Amino acid sequence: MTGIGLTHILFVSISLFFIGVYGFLTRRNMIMMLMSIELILNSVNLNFIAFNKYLWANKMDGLFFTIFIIAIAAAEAAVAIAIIINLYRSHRSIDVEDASDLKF
Amino acid sequence: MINELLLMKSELAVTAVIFILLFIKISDTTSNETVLKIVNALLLLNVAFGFCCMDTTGELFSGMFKTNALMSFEKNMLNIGTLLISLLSYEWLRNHRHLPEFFVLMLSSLLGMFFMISSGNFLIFYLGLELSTIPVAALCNFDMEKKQSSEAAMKMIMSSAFSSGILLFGISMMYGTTGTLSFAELPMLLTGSPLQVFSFILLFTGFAFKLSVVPFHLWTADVYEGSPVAVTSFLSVISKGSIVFIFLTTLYNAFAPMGEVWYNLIFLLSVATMIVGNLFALRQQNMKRFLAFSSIAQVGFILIGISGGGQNGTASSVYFMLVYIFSNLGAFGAVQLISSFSGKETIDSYKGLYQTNPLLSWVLTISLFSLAGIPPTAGFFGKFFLLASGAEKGNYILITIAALNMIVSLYYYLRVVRAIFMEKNEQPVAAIQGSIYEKAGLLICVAGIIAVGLYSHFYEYIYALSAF
Amino acid sequence: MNLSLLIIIPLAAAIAVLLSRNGQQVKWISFLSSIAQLGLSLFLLSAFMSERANGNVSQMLFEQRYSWFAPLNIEYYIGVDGISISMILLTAFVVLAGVLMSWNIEKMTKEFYFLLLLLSLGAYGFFISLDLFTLFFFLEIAVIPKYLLIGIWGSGNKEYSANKLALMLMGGSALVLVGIFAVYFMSGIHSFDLLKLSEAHIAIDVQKIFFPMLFVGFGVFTAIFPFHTWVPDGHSSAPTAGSMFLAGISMKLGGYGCLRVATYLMPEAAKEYAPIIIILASIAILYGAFATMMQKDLKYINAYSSVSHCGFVLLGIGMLTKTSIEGAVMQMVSHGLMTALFFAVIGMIYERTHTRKVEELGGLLKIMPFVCSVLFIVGLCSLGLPGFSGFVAEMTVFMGSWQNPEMFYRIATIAACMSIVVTAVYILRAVGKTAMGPITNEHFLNLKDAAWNERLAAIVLVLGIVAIGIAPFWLSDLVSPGAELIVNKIAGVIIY
Amino acid sequence: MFDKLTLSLIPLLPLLSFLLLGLFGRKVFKNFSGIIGTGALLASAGLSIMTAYNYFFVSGKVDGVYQKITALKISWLEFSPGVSIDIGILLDPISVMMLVVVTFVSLMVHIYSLGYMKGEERFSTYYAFLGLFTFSMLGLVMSSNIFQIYIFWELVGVSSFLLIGYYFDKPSAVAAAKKAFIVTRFADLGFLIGILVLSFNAHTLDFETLIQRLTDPNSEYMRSAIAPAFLGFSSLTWGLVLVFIGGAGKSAMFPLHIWLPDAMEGPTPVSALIHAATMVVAGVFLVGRLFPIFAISCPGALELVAYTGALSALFAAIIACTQTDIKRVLAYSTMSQIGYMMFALGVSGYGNEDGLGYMASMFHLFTHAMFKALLFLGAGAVIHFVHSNEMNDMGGLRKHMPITHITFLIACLAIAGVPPLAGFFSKEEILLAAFHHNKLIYGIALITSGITAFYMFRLYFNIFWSKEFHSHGEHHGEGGLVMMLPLILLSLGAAFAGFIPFSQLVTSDGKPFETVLHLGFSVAPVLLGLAGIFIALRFYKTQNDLSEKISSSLSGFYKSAYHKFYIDEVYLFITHKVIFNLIGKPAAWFDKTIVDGFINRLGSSSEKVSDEIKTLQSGQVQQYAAYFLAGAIGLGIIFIYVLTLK
Repeated sequence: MTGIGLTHILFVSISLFFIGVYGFLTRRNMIMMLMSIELILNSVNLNFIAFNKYLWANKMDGLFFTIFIIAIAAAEAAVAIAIIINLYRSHRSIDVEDASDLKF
Repeated sequence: MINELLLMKSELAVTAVIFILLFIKISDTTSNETVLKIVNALLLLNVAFGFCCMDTTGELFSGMFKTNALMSFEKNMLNIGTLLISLLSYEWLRNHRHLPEFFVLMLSSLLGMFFMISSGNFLIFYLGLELSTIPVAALCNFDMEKKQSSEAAMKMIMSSAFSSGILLFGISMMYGTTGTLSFAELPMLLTGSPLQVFSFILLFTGFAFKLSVVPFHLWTADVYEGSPVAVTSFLSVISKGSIVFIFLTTLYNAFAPMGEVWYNLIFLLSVATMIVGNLFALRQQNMKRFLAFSSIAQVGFILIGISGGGQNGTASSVYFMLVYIFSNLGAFGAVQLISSFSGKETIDSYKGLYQTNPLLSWVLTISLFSLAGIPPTAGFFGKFFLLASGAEKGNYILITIAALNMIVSLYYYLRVVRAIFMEKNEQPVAAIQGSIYEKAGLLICVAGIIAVGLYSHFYEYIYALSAF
Repeated sequence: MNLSLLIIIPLAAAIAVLLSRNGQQVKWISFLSSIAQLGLSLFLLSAFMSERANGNVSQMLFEQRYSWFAPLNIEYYIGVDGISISMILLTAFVVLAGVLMSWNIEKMTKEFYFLLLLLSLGAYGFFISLDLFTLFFFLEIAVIPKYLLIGIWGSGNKEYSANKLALMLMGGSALVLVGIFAVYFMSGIHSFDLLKLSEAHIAIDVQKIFFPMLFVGFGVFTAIFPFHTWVPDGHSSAPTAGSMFLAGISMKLGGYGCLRVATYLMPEAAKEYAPIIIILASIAILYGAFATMMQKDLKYINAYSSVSHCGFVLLGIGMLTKTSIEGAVMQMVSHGLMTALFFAVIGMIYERTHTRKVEELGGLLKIMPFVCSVLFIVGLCSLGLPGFSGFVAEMTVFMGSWQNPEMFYRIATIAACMSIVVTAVYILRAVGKTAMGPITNEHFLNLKDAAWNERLAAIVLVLGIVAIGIAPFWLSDLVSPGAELIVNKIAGVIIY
Repeated sequence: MFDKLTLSLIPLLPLLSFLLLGLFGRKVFKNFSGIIGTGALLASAGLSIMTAYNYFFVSGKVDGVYQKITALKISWLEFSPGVSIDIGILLDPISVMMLVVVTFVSLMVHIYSLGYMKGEERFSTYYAFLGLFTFSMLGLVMSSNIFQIYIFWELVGVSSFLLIGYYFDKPSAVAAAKKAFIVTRFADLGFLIGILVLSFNAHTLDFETLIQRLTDPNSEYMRSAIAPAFLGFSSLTWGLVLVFIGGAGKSAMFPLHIWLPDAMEGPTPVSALIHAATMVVAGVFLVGRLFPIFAISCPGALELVAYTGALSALFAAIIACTQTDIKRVLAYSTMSQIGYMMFALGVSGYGNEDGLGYMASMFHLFTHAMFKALLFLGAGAVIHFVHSNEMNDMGGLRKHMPITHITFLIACLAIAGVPPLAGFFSKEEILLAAFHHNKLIYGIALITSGITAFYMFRLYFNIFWSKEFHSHGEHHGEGGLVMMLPLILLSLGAAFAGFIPFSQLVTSDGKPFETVLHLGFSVAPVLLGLAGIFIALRFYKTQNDLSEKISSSLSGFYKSAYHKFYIDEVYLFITHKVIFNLIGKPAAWFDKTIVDGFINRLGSSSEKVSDEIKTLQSGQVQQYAAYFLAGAIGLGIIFIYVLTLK
């Protein structure tokens, strides 16, 4: 073993990504869906940092990007939760399948 | 210093307006009418300011932000669109509790778009994208008491969060394979390896999502239908416009080496988009939903223009967006007016509209004809140039499919026209007395629809700008 | 001679109509403008003839050229030769008659006349354009007014008919659009200039693909089989003036396009596809005629007979001889005038008797001698009686067609000739039953003969028909240089 | 020589009368219309007779040969260099002769109609149409161009249509008018194609050039024309046969004759003019016009002409014996006599004595015009008197209508070929020509001539003798001077026209020749004629049942002859059952269901597809995301796969 390589990290991040996707597609609770999205974003963060460290160590692009992603994810979550709260007021539920009046 | 500030003048102007609005919000004593007056005046100023010093070209933040005359022009187009939306939503906004917030959110989104358009780096691009998306999601919820509105907002934020997750994944892969985030450096580093292609496709889906390209379009109709008309029109015109602009820059510059991939991608997707959009539009009853699908179909056409590449591709797409702003806002404006005065939004309720509101009917009809691409409206020219740009590549299958799709789209536009002019109704929409703002807005739209097409200098100007 | 006046006058009139205050003003504005149009086109004719007499041999006269959308080399480029002038004259006649025939429109008068004028604008523009973009622009301008005219002022199953018409015509123009792009890019000169394009060489393989598109695209307008079904429905539902414009002008756009654009620009392919065109045209001629025989409604009769008559246009074009092409153009003019008149008469009858069913009509000659005399005239013209335009045109087509010595062309010509008998059958059946025989309905006895506007409209068109029928030489002299040019181009073609 | 203006005035005067009366007749001229029409025609007839005199006796003959003179030629429509329709005036013996016939008979009819049509509501229209007809007919005979003749050919057709349908509120009249037009139109189709064929081969439409090119065996045109073209016949044969079909239609030759009897629905003077003296002989005239081509280049086609003529002559004569409507009898008689003219042409050769048949045919055309017009006008007077067309309503009229009686008798004798009346001479020439050429035809002609005498006198006796006339209500005499004058003038013609030395004037090649009357040869036909008259006398002079006995003994044959051999029924079957049901209806059905159905199906199926795929848009945001992901991955797979394949 030569320590943890890029491949391992990528393996983790991609797993994370798909776990997130899976969660997003299957969870009916909107908050859970938001959390799944966080997972996806985190997998991206991992990617960036790993690439930055292993491949392009002389540039800081990846790191910065990660920071911004974290910040924006927070903003997104804030708005999303506000919307979900509002939705709860009218629907009395935060089950995503209950909010499907608009279709076809 | 002044020069550097001038490069960001559009952004700065919008920021200034946002701050003024924030102050107004804080003082919270002015009536809605006054606020609207102020806002419209500011937006008008903003447009006027936008046309000053247009040809400034340059970069800031070591290439992360760049601008040129074309981008200034694009931003101005979006400014005009925003002004029009504000004018056209007068009736709805007049009674709204959170008027200043509406504008703050909308303008923030606009600001995000400006940054996105000017971005020279994935980071700025991502920031702009999110800044333009998240406030709109909040805007979607602006009919607070309506169930549909919050559903639409939820769908918007969920879908866009998911999409930006995928997009980011793509960006990260792209970063991993090339080591850069800068658009300028990217072309030299692209090798066309499968992983790069795949990450490009993921990136592409981010654009496609915002543009509502099939199969990434599914949120569009629901969100459009549930949101207030003003937001719908903002989404379908301004937001789409900004994405088209940045799409052009990235494809033509950053991903130029992948030309073949994205050409085929666009070919496939534009066919799917036109067909699916049209087929869905055929049987819609709600005007907003109907316009949503029609705008999906329009995107198919825009993709054809984009596929052409080069100066023609840029010019035709930008020109079409200009036309599209006027046409679509004309249509949405009429829908908005009818909806806010009578609450009716279905095509059936438009029956006999001509008897009570002849002028409004003509405005709506002309806008729809422009969307359908019927001369002498600007839509005809727009579509013609899009197809011309696409035809340059010699892919006549695509052009033929597009041309045939124009027939289908004509069919459903005519459905509305038929309802307005030909069918009888016991209780048509009552005569509508719009305010001066709405009249001005509609007038600008109609004037735009007529003039932008027939007066060829618009196109020639855009073409000249597209040389960048 | 400023050709743009042909566009400016209807445009100005249309705007004036929009601004006018009451129906009376609207009518008079339209009437005066259509008189001005007619005057202008007659003046154009004389100016053209005197130019030619003075030895001006350039292909197109009175050219005007302004750059429009310079990046794509789009120009507002207009000019006329004999063929276009004959079409312009036709338009002017039909427009005047159509305006007169609509004098009693009560519902939304302003809009009605606005659309009529818009339609005429499109037609004029189309006929004078020498730039494919401009041409296409005007072609499409002329579609939507038809839709609205039928849909709003029509009768019967009007929405369906209007829809069908608009969609099929748009379908046609969509094909034309593709063809135009192909010509633009494949000719290698990136220009929409018709004359320049005609000199550029388009590879034969390209022609083979895009000629059918252009031809069928324009053909839809002129009711090429099997894309003719909009004709019966559209005509029968349209208001009188609508039918007149539709059959008199609009169907001619297609024929003109087939000739001026498709055949002229792609002669090799035209030669290659000639047999197919001829087969389709012969089918349209005979099949249209036989289908007409079975119709019971006067408008359907005329509509199907239009299919049959327009078949001659396509036949003439397909035969690719100078005489046959000349005949095709003459047939366009002739059929335009004739069918407009026919619809006008049907309109007069319908307005009075409120029926168009042949069985329900009878003996009208006694009650309205003027209307029925016109009906006779137009019927006789339709069945190709000498002295009227139909004869001249059809005979020219026949003579031209017969110049192809191969058996296939011969058979097609004979098949086309056969239609003159079938035409006689259905025309006499319709006219005979309507005008002659016992009076079928007592309340017909109280009906009045034509009013002044109807008389004027009918006389204008009859004059046109007779002017060609009695003295065809001016028309043939007018048309033949243009036809010759096209044929020379084809003659120079070597089939690989 | 010939003044263009004078010549043009001959047809133009009637045209002028048509235009004046047609446009203003009803309102302005009213009862003066007749006078105006007649005046115009009088002038026209005067000019024609002047022209005829001028042509035959002053300037027409050069070096002993009557010339073909193209007096006028205006290019009307040029198809291609050399091939153009010229409107012109061609003077040669037959056209000049026809000028006289047409204007003279037309003048008679104009005068006669002043009385006959008096008080009609559409009096001026009637005269307008007569003017139109006369114009067209004159144009036809003067044509210098084969397409010109076609133009006027159509115009006489339509004038005939208008005049037959003059009583337009009578459905039978309308039907007859339509039938006449459509049947002749059908024949004209042949004519038209014939023109196309001939003109293509000769590269000209001009008669003179056409004849010259297609009779010269060395010309290149001729060579291409006689090469076998289709079904083993040369295109020349086809052309001529097709042209002849056109002629046969107009001239009511079997089997295209069905319109003629029905055409009697028109006013009787019209029948006299159009359906006896002038228009129906146009076919004969046409064949005569192209006779050199027929005779020199294509004798085969001429055979067809001969047999068609002979068959029609016999066929019509038999039917004529059974009809009871006096006008129909005359109509069949006309058909029979035209058959004579046709086969006379058919048995003729070209040039000099060989051209006897041609001369005889033209001669018979001339005399026939006189006596047949007379017969019709006489019949008109009778009908005017008894208000019926049926023989049964007549009888014993000789005392009531003495002038009519005498003139009618003269005409009957003339047509029966009793010497020395006009018909005798012309018929003798025909028989002689047939005898020299074809014995079979001669036989048919001989029999026909006997039958002719029989049915004419059957007619005569039934009208004027038979039973006593019982008058119902008041009668208004014979119709006054205007009606009697034409009868008298025509009877003079019928009596003495035979003494005109026709062979000196009208011959196939323009060179006069001598004819002698072989008394011995005349015996048989004259005797046969007399026998016919005698039988008729026995049967019909007084009322008796002899005729019925005969007819019942021949019941089958009589019945089918009475029903005109069921030709009408055959046509009816073909048109209604075959064309309407087997072509028209399927065409209409096909159009509605298949062609239109396809277009509609296109619309409805896209709506259907649109409905089918609506579940894609389920409203579930997670499903949207799934599609999103599937789309992204799918595209990825497609593109990477494509890339690796490369």
